[in-house]
Amino acid sequence: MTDFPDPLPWLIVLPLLWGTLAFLLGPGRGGRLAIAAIALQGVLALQLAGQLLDDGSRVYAVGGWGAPLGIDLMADGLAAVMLLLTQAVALPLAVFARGYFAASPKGRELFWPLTGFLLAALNALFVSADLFNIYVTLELLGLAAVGLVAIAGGRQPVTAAMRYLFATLLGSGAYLLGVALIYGSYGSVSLAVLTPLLTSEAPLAVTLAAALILTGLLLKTALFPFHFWLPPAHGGAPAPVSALLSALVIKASFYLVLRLWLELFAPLATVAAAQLIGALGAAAILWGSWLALTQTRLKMLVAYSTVAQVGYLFLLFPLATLVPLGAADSAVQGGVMQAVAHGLAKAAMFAAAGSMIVATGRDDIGRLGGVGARLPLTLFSFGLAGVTLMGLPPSGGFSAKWLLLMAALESGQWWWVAVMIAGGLLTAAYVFKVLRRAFLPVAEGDRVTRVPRTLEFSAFALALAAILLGLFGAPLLELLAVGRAA
Amino acid sequence: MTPALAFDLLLIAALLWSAARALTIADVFHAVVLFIVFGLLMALAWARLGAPDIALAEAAIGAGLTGALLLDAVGHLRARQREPEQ
Amino acid sequence: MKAWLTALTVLLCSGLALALGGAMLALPEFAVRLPAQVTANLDTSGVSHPVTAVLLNFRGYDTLLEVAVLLLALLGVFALSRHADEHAPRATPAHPVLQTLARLLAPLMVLVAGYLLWVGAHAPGGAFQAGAVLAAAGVLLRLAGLLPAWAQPGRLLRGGLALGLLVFLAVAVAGLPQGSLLHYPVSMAGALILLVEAGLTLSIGLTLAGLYLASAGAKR
Amino acid sequence: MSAALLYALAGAALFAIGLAGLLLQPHLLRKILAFNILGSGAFLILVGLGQRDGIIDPVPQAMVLTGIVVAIAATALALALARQLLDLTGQMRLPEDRPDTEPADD
Repeated sequence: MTDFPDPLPWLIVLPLLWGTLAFLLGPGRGGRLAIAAIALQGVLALQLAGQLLDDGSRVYAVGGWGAPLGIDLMADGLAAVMLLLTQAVALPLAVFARGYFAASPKGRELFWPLTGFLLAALNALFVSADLFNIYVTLELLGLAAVGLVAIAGGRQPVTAAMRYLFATLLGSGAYLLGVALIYGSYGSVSLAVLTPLLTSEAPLAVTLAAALILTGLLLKTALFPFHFWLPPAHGGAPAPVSALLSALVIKASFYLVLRLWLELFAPLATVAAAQLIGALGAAAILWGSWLALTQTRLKMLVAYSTVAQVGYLFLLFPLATLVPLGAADSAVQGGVMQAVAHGLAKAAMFAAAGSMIVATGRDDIGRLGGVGARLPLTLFSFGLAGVTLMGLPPSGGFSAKWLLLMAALESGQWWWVAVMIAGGLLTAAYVFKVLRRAFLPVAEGDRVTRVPRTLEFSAFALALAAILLGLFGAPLLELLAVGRAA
Repeated sequence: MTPALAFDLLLIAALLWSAARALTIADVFHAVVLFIVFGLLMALAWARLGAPDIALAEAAIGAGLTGALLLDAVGHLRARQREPEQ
Repeated sequence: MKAWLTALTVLLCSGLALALGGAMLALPEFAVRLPAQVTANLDTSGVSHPVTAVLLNFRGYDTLLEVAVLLLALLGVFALSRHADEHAPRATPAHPVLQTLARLLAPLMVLVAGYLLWVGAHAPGGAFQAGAVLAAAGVLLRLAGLLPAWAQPGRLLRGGLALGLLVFLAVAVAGLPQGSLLHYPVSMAGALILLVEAGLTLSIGLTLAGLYLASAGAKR
Repeated sequence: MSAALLYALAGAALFAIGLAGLLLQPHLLRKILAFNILGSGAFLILVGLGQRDGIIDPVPQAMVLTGIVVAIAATALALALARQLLDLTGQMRLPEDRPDTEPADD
């Protein structure tokens, strides 16, 4: 593995570097640099995925020490899928953000440096194989996200950022305590060292640690009933920030829950715990969709939709725990596919919502009249993203829900199917609520201005990607299988 | 009981007391002062645990700088509360 | 209802403490023991103080990310103070005794910071403690009214804030051709760590001081 | 029982005290104090349990140094937000009303 440059370390160094340079350049600068660098990161992520498909998963010893003394990075198929998703969402969003902040400059001063650090944290988190190092990446991610929510100022966003900060700090506090207990039990924080040590006869401290770590991460993922902080934070931030947070940031803690549940904590997993997580997911789907339907502000509707869609992610746990192997595999594939499909679609939806808000000058679903006539591409993107969220063919959302469905039937847990269908119907209801309004003529006294074309096209690119994922998702599932025990 | 154990128990009691009081005492300024005391006691605890690096950092950052930030925030809060409502 | 909820929370937190305590008293022998490994590799780490060796060499990657966290927090504080009411941030005249004291102490503190930085290679101390002392000097000067609050940092100041992270990144990347990120050749490890620590001391000092000067010191 | 284990037990109590404070105290400054106490508890457990056999372990010590710097970064950001909230609302507490009914300010 002597490719030069090696993509793995550069995926972390590059965003740190351009984030810092953007800060050096001064307030509001660095957009063009960011777009070029994220494109390069995308190439690196593809290169890494290619390496993994050829040679299998890889371990990277930072500083050459190797675990447990040093810190190891580990890239397998799951990590590579998340890396690809991150760069694929970030690139169109960066293009979108440049246009958005040109039209609506509130909060643009520090957007690029904070985004650089956010992406570095995401990339570092996905490849970390060390529990304490993951803690540091979680803090980097959390503080970057909170900073981004607050950049525009104003009563509602600052309140939301404060709430979000306490939630994320409480989550990482619980996580850190868990890490302390694990180090205190075994004397290491390396995942590779710990995995063979942790058996079903683990001491009580380790069981407590697993509970604390997973609860902290669920709080950061905003799984019902821990969702209270998410809608105001995602609904109150500037649109490019909302998109980054909904599409990527909550996926990071979900990814950790998934990885730890399937690997390190697998010997401790019980059917009861898995059913509980699934039940919370089901509650999130129904409650989040219902609240989305009752919102009057467009971005709040999209934010509550995130609460609901997060629920689908967690349906994979009852479907993958202590069930026949085939069902477990398709459950994991479905869950990861849902993470990718929702990432693309929700980024598209927030971007489209941002364009509509710029065009109408207000965040009000009741005043969207005329958007259909003046911004057809944006509305089309919103609709396409909605198709993915509803889970209609041929979208990526359909593939995800289909895989979850198969897993539910194969493992004889039909009740999750009912939840998925109900969620799909509610999703259709809130998406059509927006579309119906947007097709009405402009209300008297309102006006709808045009928005820069980059705004429209970047949202469309994301929405289209979410659909194409359904048609060409097979290579992604092939990549996902790299490094997973068959 | 050895003197070292007695010292440890006393220090731990003081740590728990200052932490609990900092969170329950009515006046915010007193709460911050108690928190700074808590930070200094933590520095002592680190020294007892054979961690002089942490003791130094805790005294300078945990008690000192955090304390300065908190005290300033309290001052800001009080100045604000003296102003008439907007 | 409210009192009931409070009682429940207190009960649950006490339960957690008891469960944690019980679990701590029933731990098995360590399966892995790192202190011996740290000692065994100390000779090739470039420093002789174990904590510094872990912080800047064995687990230097954590520290790299942590420096980013610190800079990030300052960015957040800047983003917020930019929206603060536009009260002119100016130094208030302090008591002359305090001013004299600050004038005397600040240079001394800079010296102490330099000493802590140097001594970190083989004894307790290092960039974080040195940076904290440097920051304390800044806070003291601010309290004495000798240093203006930072409304927005100029180019030079931004450079100083970013320097530590940039030096660290450069050293990290320089290790790539030799094998991996943050790989130090044994012969140069000591010098590289000192270089990183010097950059960090300046940036950590500025950043920690900035956390105070940008928000706390801004309005009086 | 070693002294280190004693401090780890104290850490458990501090974590619980901090957790209760973070959940129950409405005042933002106290929530920030509570978060710091909670963090200190976790740090004590990390070092205390790591040294429960009486051998000084520099690895968790270095981790705690990292943690202390992260904690002050978070504290400074939290204080900046709290001050901003004070300027905007005249209060240093989070509004009680449900977040989804808060009016938009534009």
